[in-house]
Amino acid sequence: MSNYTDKIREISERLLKEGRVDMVIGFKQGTMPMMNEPCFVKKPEDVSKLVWDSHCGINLANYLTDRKEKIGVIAKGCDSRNIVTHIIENKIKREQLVIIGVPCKGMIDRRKIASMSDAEILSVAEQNGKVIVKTKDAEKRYERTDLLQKNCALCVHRNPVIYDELAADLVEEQKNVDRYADIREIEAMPPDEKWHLFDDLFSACIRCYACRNACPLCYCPTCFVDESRPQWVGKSTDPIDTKTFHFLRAYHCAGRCTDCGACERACPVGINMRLLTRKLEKDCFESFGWEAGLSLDQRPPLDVYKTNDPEDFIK
Amino acid sequence: MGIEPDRLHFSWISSAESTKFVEVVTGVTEAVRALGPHQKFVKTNVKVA
Amino acid sequence: MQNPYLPYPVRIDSIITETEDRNLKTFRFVFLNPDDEKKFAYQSGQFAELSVTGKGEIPIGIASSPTEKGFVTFTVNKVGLVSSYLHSMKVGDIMGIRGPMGHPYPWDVLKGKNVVIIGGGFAFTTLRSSIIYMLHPENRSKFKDIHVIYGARTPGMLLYKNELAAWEKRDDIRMNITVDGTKDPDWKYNVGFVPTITEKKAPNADKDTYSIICGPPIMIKFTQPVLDKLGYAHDHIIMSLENRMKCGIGMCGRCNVGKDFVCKDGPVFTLSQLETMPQEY
Amino acid sequence: MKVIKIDKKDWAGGLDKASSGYRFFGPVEDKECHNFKELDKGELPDFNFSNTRLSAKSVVFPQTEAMFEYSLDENEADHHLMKECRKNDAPRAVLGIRPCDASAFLLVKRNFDNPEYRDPWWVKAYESTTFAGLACNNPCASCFCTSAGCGPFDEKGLDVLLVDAGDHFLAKVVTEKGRKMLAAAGWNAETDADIEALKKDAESKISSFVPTDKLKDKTTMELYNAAFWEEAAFACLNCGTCTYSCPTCWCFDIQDESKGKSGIRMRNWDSCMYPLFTLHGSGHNPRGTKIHRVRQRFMHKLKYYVDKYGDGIQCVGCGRCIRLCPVNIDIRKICEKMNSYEPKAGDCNR
Repeated sequence: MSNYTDKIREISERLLKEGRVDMVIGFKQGTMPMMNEPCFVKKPEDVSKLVWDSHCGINLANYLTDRKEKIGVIAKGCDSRNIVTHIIENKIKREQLVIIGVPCKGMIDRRKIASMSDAEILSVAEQNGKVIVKTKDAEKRYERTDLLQKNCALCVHRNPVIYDELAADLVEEQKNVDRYADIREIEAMPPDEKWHLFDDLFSACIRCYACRNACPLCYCPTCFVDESRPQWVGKSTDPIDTKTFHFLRAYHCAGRCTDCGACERACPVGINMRLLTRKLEKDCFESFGWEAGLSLDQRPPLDVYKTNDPEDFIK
Repeated sequence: MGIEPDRLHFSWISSAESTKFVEVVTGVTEAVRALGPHQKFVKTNVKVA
Repeated sequence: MQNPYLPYPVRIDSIITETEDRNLKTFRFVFLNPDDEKKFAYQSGQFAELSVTGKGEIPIGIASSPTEKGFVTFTVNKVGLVSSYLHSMKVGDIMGIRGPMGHPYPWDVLKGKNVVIIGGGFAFTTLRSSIIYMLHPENRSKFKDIHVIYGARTPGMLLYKNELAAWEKRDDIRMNITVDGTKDPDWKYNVGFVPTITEKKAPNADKDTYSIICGPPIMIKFTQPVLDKLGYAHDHIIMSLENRMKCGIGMCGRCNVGKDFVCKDGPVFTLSQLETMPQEY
Repeated sequence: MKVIKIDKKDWAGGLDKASSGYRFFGPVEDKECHNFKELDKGELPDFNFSNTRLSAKSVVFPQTEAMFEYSLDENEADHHLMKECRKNDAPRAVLGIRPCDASAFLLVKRNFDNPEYRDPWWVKAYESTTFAGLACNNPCASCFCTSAGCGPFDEKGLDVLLVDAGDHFLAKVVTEKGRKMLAAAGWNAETDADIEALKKDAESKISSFVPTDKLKDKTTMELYNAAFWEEAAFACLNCGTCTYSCPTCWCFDIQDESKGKSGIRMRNWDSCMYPLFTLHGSGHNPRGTKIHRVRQRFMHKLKYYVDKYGDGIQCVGCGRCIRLCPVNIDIRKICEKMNSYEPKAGDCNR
């Protein structure tokens, strides 16, 4: 991974020196194991701040919304797809961006590592496909492929779909991934069982909105949960309001979600809200053959009407 | 979402299709009545401390 | 323990539509329990939370004066959920008021001084309260000259028109009413923005002259240099801030400007105080 | 102060005995983390945790709390009048609260219980609660309690300090309230066991130190105008995780919610991270940008509170905001920046 970092710094320095961008948005080393902090670099001499490793799971498209500068942005496969969506939705202009593509082998699931250890994790490092996890009294090694974030394990677009520079050679895409096994199980449940599943799924939610705010799609100036005239959703921790928030948010992302996993990664209480977003992703794929953010030339399916749109639900 | 399939109906009815309209409305009413009152997205009163 | 969140029940006693755009109404409330009126002892410059059951609360400056007994009045601009609903309510309806809250204008300091009141638009409410208070026969002798500069966009947007006319006729208060512009050929007062009229009509500063200024941010922004030009010291310029509020008693945490809460430590601040605080209002 | 030895085999029995006089709250594991909840009869708190995911503040200050109830039905005599909701003020005890979380209540108390106003719900809940804290034998790497006027064995927010000593607890009686609870449980075996050594050992394990000594020397405007805020705020998502997980954050919102002809006025936690928090009806927002909001949070905790009460920062060093922040904004780093800040000519004004 250190060669990724070197290359990113080299490209960023060049872009800043040549004045092609006003700032580069990337990651800097975090203060906690498995955490990096999104940051900007405006001066060529500061590019040494930038790092790249398996803990860059936050979606940087989130930091582009409505910005006016010329920006160099570091983009994994999912980030690049959200950048495409941002461009289509007029949240940033293609001309403003120099996209530094990072072919990605998946991010590491910090929750999974934390849950495997009773003791506090003090550091996590990588060596030849192995992840070395250190606690106060022990050091354990794991296969990197066993520790991927759930969305990364299912990812079929690891390479950036749009880029101006590349920080490494393209990687091989994962083949024969069954993205929706768990969704099919839920689809098969009777209504009551589904309802109980969602009750349980969202019971820990504290309505902090980290999922919404980490999501590059959630840029509405006033979110529906904040509307007061009329008020759509109650503000309390009532489970109905909580579920309404999650369901509606998922619907707002239908046909736009790239399954970047930022929502789940950001959640302080570990809610698997991707169960909702992936169901809609699956529907969009099955009904319209659509995957979000692959091309600048196509409008998202819920944005267009076609005579062959499926309508078997209409009686 | 846990909502019974029969509780939600979609239909195209032209303003000229009065018979179809009656059929659909009757059908929807019967289907929903058969399911009984909806319990799931109903907020009774806020459960609070 | 007195519950500071519990509103006193009141009945709407009268409603007056003040302005031609019908967005400002003055509500007069009578306390359902006469004892509550005593508990609601206030001074000019304070505000209260108007509580509309089922909708919520809004902080509004008290427009009546402590010298007026038997009722309290508030002039409310229709902007949000609660104020819009309030505008649809009728005489006789029951609601609540909670307060009084915040600090009044510094009446101890103002005693024996010239007072220059500068107001714009619908921010004239607590200034109206102050004028009524100072003009009360028991109080008038406590103050020296009273100047008022009050402006609105048009004659129809002025608040308290009858009272303005009555004050114009008195010789113990110098009124300078102005409008930004008017097509009314009979308009007999000033035309011009508040800062311009202030420059022409406000008295020069001295250590015994204080100004109280309330109005939209743009008016304050342009009036301040005028007062500087006239030589007003910044601790002689008194302002009243507004911020979003919920509790009104310094607990809910949103209305702070620096370490001070607008609700509990304000809303009245001098300009010299404000200069040491972040401009988060 | 007395120290009582509680054999762990007497633990469940004692709690059962005391449960007639107390509602117990304690840490319980749910899904991937521990959190405080009211314990069912016979349910034991689970002390196999470093700290709970969320703080214990909700025991006294629930995320959603009913304040008043009302009727909109004009046929009823008291229609449109607010009536205080009845609350259960029976004595309660929080078991296993960490010293940091307990001392947080003392910081919050200054807000809810002051010479001018007393918040009835917070004050009653607080006063009816006995805090039986559990000393931290193994603090986390992200804990910096000793820098925040607290510590792994800190007693000041507690009525009883429990120390896990293997097959038994050592219970140090801190207040009369604490003594009563121990007595109610029938634990009375006094011991002269020394907990000082354990305390020193735990304190020596704290590896994070954050200087706060110079915060009070700077003016509000110097820090407010400091150049580092843009960079510090960049990554922030403006979610409320830091504030909701924080034991010392108390901001709330008040809302009416009606169903048919009746309803309640309630309060819910709110957060300075949200734009709506300060939005005026006119559309103007005094803290309209992310930089404003991030700065507000840190200035409140590390400057405004320091100046207002003159007794340290509004933080107990529990480290939750650091561990839970999705983008790794670290209060320790910001505090260092503020503490060491020297104003420079050319910093932006306001």
